[in-house]
Formats: sequence, C-alpha cells, structure tokens
Amino acid sequence: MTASALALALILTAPLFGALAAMLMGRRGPAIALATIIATAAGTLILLVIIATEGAVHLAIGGWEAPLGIQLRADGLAGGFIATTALVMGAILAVAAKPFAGGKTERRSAYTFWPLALLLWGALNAIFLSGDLFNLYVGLELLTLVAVALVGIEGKRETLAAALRYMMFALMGSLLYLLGAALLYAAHGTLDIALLAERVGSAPGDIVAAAAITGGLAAKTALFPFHAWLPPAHSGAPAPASAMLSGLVPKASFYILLRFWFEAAPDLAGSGVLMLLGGLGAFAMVYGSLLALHQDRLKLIIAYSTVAQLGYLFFIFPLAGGESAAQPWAAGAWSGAIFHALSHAMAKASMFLCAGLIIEAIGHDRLPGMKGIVRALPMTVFAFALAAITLMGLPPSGGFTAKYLMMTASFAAGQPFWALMLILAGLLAAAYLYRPLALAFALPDEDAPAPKAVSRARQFAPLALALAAILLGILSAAPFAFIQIGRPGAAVEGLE
Amino acid sequence: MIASIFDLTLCLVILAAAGAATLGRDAFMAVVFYIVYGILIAMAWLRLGAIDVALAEAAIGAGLTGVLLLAALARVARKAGKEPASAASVPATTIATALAALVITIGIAYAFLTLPEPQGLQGHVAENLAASGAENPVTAVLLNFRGWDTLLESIVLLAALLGIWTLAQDEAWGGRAGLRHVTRPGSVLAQFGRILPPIGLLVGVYLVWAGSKQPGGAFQGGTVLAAVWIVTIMAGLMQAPRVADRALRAALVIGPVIFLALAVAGIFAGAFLVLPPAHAGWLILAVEAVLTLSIAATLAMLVFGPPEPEEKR
Amino acid sequence: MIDLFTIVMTAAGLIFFAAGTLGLIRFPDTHSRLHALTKADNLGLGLIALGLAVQVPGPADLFKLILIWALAILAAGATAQLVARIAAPAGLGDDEKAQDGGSDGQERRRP
Amino acid sequence: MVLSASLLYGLCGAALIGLGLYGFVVHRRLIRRVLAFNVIGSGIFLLFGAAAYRDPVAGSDPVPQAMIITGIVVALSATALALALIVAHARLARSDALPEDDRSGDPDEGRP
Repeated sequence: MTASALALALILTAPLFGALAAMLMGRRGPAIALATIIATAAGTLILLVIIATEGAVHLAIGGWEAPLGIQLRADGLAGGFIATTALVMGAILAVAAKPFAGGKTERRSAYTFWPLALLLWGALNAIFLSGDLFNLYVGLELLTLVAVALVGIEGKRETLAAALRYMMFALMGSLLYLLGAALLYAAHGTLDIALLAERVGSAPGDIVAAAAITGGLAAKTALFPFHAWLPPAHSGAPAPASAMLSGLVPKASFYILLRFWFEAAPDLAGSGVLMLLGGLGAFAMVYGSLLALHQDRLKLIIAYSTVAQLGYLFFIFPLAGGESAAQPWAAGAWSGAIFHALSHAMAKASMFLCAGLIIEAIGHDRLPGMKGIVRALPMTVFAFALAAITLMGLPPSGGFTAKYLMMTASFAAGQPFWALMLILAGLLAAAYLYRPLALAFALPDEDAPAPKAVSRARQFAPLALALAAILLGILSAAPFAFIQIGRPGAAVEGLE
Repeated sequence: MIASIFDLTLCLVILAAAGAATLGRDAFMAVVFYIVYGILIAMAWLRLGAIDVALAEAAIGAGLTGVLLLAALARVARKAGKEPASAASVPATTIATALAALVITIGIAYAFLTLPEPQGLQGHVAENLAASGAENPVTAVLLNFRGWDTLLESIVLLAALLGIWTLAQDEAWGGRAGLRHVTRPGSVLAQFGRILPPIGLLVGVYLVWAGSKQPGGAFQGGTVLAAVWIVTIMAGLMQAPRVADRALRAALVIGPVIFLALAVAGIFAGAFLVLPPAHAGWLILAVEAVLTLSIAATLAMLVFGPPEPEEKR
Repeated sequence: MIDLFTIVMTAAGLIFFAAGTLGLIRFPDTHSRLHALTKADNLGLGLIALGLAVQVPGPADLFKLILIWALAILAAGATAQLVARIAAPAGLGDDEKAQDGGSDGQERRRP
Repeated sequence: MVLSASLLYGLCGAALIGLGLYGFVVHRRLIRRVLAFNVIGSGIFLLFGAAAYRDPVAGSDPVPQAMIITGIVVALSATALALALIVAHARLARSDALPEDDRSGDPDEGRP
C-alpha cells in the first residue's frame, strides 16, 4: 500500500463518499463537505509531493494492465488541475455554506446542492486522473448531468429553459464523443491513451473518430459555434453553482481534448484542423467580449467573459499541436495555455462568488444598483478587482504569465496573428470589466436602499482565490516546472 | 457468419420502426414505435452474439426508456395543455438537415467499412477469466477488469435521480414521489399487481444470481425488480415512498457505497479496486447483490419522478 | 418427425398471428379489434410455444418456456382489459362512422 | 465482398445514426428530440457491437459488450433527467419546446 495509491484513492473516492453521505443525511451537508475538503486536500498534497519528487504516477486499476484494465495517470498536468480544483471547490463550498445551510426542516435546494457539488468534484477528479477514453466518457457524463441539475436548481422558468438548452447541446456532445471512442476501439482494440498513441494512423476511421471526438468536446467546452447555451445557463444558476460551472466544468472537456490531441493522436492533426480550432477560439474571444460589453447584469458580463476566455485557450492547438509539437516554442505555448486555464479557473470562480455576495447585499445584480458598493463590501470589490487583473492578463497575475508565454511562442512560431488576438483579448477584457468596477467605486445615489451586511469571513474566500491567481503569476517558476513533469516531448527550453 | 435473409429483413424492419419513431407525426405513436424498435434492436443483439446486451437493451433501452417517454408525454399533455405544432419547420432547413445527416451517415459507413481487421480483446479476457472470479466474460469485464467504469456508472444513475429531485417544487419536498394512482380495488390491474410480483422477484433474483456464470447481471436484474415495484404501486397495493424517507435513501446509496469501500479496501491488497483472485468470486456476487438493490430502487424512483405537491397528486 | 411437428405448429401459429393483425386493421371499433387481437395472438403464441416445446433439450428449459408463455398470456389479458375499460366507453380509437356517444369512462390518471 | 452479418448490422447502425440525427435537428418538440437522441445512441451501440463481432470464430468481444451496457445505462440516466427537465419546464412555460423554438414557429400563438 504505497503513498501514491493512498493519495489516488483519497482523491478519487473522498468526494464520492461525501456526496453519498450528503444524500443520506439531508441536513448535515456543510459538515460533510468540510470533511470532504480536508480529506481531498490531504490526498492532493500527498500526490503533488509524490509527482514533484518521483515524477508521473501510474496506476493500473484492479491490477489489470492496459489494454484490458483502466490506467490512471497522474502527471504534472493532472496534478495542476486537481490542485486548482481542490482550491476552487474549497472556496466555493465555504461561501455556499450559508445560502444552502441545512435548517431545522430539510429544504429542497439545501438538500440537493451538497451531493451535486461533491459529485461534480468527484467527476472532475476522475476525469483528470483517467487514462482511458471510455472511462473519460463516463466521467464526463456524470459531470454533465450534475452540471445541468445545478443550472436548474433554482427552478425558475428561465433557468429551466437554460438547463434544457444546455442539456440538448450536452446530449449531442456526448453522442459524438461516444461515436469517436467506438470507432477508435473498433479499429485498434484499445481505448487506453498511451496504447492509442502507438496505434493511431491516419486511416479514414481514425479521422472520422477524431472529428467526432473534437466536435463532441467542443460542444461541451462551448467553443464558438456551440456557445449559445453557456451565458444564460451560467448566469441563471446561483452564484456558487455558476462559479463551479464557469470555472471548472468547461476545463474538464478542454482537458480531454488536450489528452486526445497531444497524447492519443499527436500527429493525426493536419495544420488545417489546428488553424480551424484556433480561428474558432479567436472568433469566440471577440464575440464573447463584444457581447459582454453591453450586458447590464453583472453575472451575464462574467458569463460572456467565460465564452471569451475559453476561446483563447484553443490557441494552444495552432501553436503547439501537430507537427509543431517538436518545435522549441511548443512547450512555451502549451504551458501558457495551461497557466491560462488554471488562473482563469481561480479568477472566474472568485468573480462569480463576489457577484453572489454583491447580490446578497443589494438583492439583484443589475449594474446601476452596484453604485458605491465598495463602502459596504470592501473585501469583495478588492477581490473582484484582483480577479479582473488576472482576466485582463495584467502583470503580476497568472493571466499575464500565460499571455507572455503564448505571445512569445506565437512570435517564435512566426504566426503573430495569435499574439495580436491575445492583446485584443486583454484590451476587450479591460473594457468590459472596467464598467462594473467603475460603478462600484462611484458615489451611491441617495435613494438607493442601504446594502445588507455580509460577514467578513465569507468575503475572505473569493479574496483568497483571487490572491491565488495573482500568486500563480508571481511565483510562476515552480508551477511552470511542475506541469512539465510527464509532458510528452517536454521541450523545456521554450521559455527563453 | 454470412448475412441470412433473416438478418436482412430484421435490419429493414428496424429501420422502418426507427423511421416511424423519429418521423411520425403523432408523438404517442412515435413512442409506441420506439418501444417496438427497442425490442427489434434486442433481437439484433442476439444475432450479434451479445446476449447480455440484448437483455439490457430490452429491459432498459426499450422497456424503461419507453415507460419514461410515455410518462413524460402524459405529464406534458396535462401541463402544457395543448399540442404545439410538431415538425412544421421551414422546408429549406429540413432538406439541408437531411443532406447533412446523409453525408454523416455515408462518412460513418465508410469509416466502418474501412476498419482494419479486428483486434478484439477476447484473448486477454479469456486468459484472465480464471483470476477474475466470474465465468461470464461480460460480468468479469463489468465488475473486475473495468470495475471503475461500472462504479462510476452506478453513481451516474444516482446523479440523474438527484437531478430529478432537484426539479421538484419547494412546497412538495419530502412528500411522496410522483402522481397518486387511482385504482379501483378488485379491478384487473389490482389482481395483475398481486400475481406478477412473485414471478418478477423470482426472475429478477435469478438474473442477478446467474449473472456470474451465464448472461445476466445487476443492471438487467435490477430493472426487472424495479418493474415489479412499479407495478405493485400502480396496482395500489403500496404507496410511492416519501423522498425524505431514510430507508429509501439508504437503499439508493448502499450499492455505490459498498462498491467504493471495496475499491478503497483494494489498495491494501495491491492497487485501487483490486479483487484478490481467491475471494473474487463471492466478492463479485456480494457487490452485484448490493448494486441490484440500489439500481432497482433508483430506476423505480426515476420512473415515479419528483415529489408532487399534495393536492395535485 | 419432431422437426415436421415443429414446422407445422409454428406455421399454424403464424397464420393465427396474421389473422389477428388482419382483424386489427379491418375491424371498425376498439372492442372488436381487441377481441381479434387477444384471441388470435394468444392462440398463435400457444401454438408456437407448443411447436418449440419439443425442441427444448431439458425439463428446466421446458419450464422456462411455459413460464414465458404464461407471463405473455397474463400480460396480454390484463392489458386488453385495461385498454377496453378506458377506450371503449369513451369511443376512443373507433373509426368515425362507428362512433357511439356516452362516455362514463371513470377518470383514471395514468402514472 | 461477401456481406457478413456484422457488416450488415454495422451499416444498419450507421443508417440509424443518420436517421436519429435528422430527427434530433428537425423536431422542435423536446420529447421527440430526446427520442431521436435514444435512436442515435442505440445506432452507435449497434455499430460498436457489430464491429466487435467481425470474426465469428473468436465470438463477440466481451469488452465492447460491457461498454455498451454501461452506455445504455448512462443514456437512460441522461434521458430520465432530460424528460424531467422537459416536464418541469412545461409546468412553468405551458409548452414543451424551447422558448426560441416555440415563438418563432407559431406567430399566431398568443404566448404570455
């Protein structure tokens, strides 16, 4: 019974045990969530230490080696995502402890929120560790069902319509992914990512499978042509749920895309496909930013910002995918996109939590009502500003490190278009995030009702998340080296 | 083996039933044709030598999905009150969609026809079958070689139920699940509800017990047991359980909890979810029994739906 | 000889099924359609089951075959009764010309 | 090329996928779209199962069979949640189509 086996067991099963216990004992959700946070955080720390010292951890579930059994693989990339998920989920569940507290009589939303949130965490951990395409499918399906339920948890007409729209896209996405996985197994006799890397050629079956998998996962990551469901869904859900939905859920399907294109079928992608993915990402970035500019509800601005920020995650494909994987700048572009994914998860979750606290204080999230909110909620507005810095990509935040890495890589690759897009993204983000901040510091009009007080302890959680996103930029050397561990073709000298 | 006339006709009938189910004008007829289609697909699975899948398709694919569709149709008709025009969309889009669907079908068929010669895992499974504790290779894969998939899958089922309970109305929370069934005592349904359960229980438990040696298993057996519970409640012999009922929640959760505990216990015997070959046999049976209980309870609660407010029940 | 018996029995069963389906299409109102369906199909099923019974290897499988036949008959009978109780008095499913008024069908909410 | 049974069922599965895809896109009533989703799903599984039975000597590969059973149960869970969402939405919105589909199709519909 090695330490790595214990760590993996804790990370995989603690959230699931917590969810099942919360489903059994209706009113002790917050207490069970606290116990789950402690257990999973412990497992995460042990895993990070093991990966940092001994390199990537490999575990054959049930003792069955590939191609028969399911392989778990915890490399730097997986460790980074699991650590970020643990941090973000800890902050979210801390803030959610009050609105979804278990009172004397059991309330519907207070009962179902906790198992759903812990199932979401368990599904994320299962996806980040799995090395088998069908196991990723089951994890993704669990994640999607829980996310749809979280969108519809408030039961209003618009949120149910948003949840239904999300469900329709998600159903089609999982079917396409399933079709791809079925064709790959039929052709190669295995769905293990490491084995597929040796066996995937460019036969028509593999091309159709890759197209289906990419289409399915793009629908789940709300890449441009399939983004319509995201803004109403993420803004309709309650704030802690929106933080999970925007910060973590799309990262899981993006993570599977990375595993597929960079590890299962590294040289299958022609430059055309990679350019298409990058182009769609650029279009999503511009489209999301412009729409965020003229929303008048805070949560809708943040939701459209997610569409934009997810867009330029896809720049990783033209810069580091396909044949250019062996180029020196590929590691920089790859690491830049991962930094962006991690810092966006923290900053976006923090921003949605701040929006939740502001809604608790003034009762709604229409921008005009936010005038002078800084007097009532100084810590929250400060956290919102820090998160905005990360999203805009200003130094010293993690977002800046990500942009810097990707821009140097795009100049080194001779494709300055992506660098231009990154600069434009920063400017547009500054534009649409400036409006709420300006209103927060403006003078409140006299007749505005006094905002209700929100306890300081709960304001600390989004602040901690925003600070973590900034710290990711300041101490970026250690995380940069960490996510290189176990990366295929780790050409480290990309940073010069 | 060479495609016989029977296979050809079965495929044509399957396509005809699927066509009627997707393109028919009336929704109720579409669902009826979907159930017929599901049974025909189950027969196709028999021809493909996959008996476990045929059982699952007939029980879950055709049976339970059909019941869910019929129940949804009835509830929407009551709540939406009227029939909005069905596929009266603009002809231009229908032709474009038809062409796109045709192109995708040809692409998939071409990909299927140009698959390299088969590299199945029958050999690997056969070699390790003795150490897996089950003689039926499919059960060995489901509960041992790829046990982690099955564990996550039972939690997906529970997540769907949790999602359905989330959609209940606040004032109905804690109440009885689904609509109340008005059945005249002594009517045919009441008699049917008394005769069927014993046979259903016998068949369900047999399916689970036979699962380790012949086709069968927790999901197929669980579905039969769920059907028995649904019929007893429809026959008015029992009331649908309260959502807040502690015993119900324990039954829903017991399967995945025991399987998870077994998975964690596995790390002391080597790695995550290891079933030591010496005890693998009875461990698989124990897990299947507990899983069947949870699956039967979850599937039945899925059919009953969220708790309804008292006066509307 | 055994095979000949099976072929004859199964053929007879199929003829009854065809007759039942013909009745379903041709008869005007629900009552007669149900009548045709239940009579012909149950008899057809019985004949096919009998035809197969001789092919069955052991007594256990014979018992399973009988159990299947009994369940099918039980389900068909119960369902036909329920459909008749709901549809017939309210004139649902009858052809237009054979529509008879009066619907005292007792209100019953399906699940 | 002799038409083996698995080839025939594979092509039948591909045809079902195309048919279901058409139904999923064309229908505006959500229950019909969920039904089309199930048709596509069973088409994919039929394709997968046919590919697993291409050489009758070795028999049907048990690993795809297990994956298909898992897939069927996952598809049932998604269907159950989708149908419950449709019913809950119909209770509030008096229609079983998405808002954008409902209004555009029936201009005469006096939707509140």
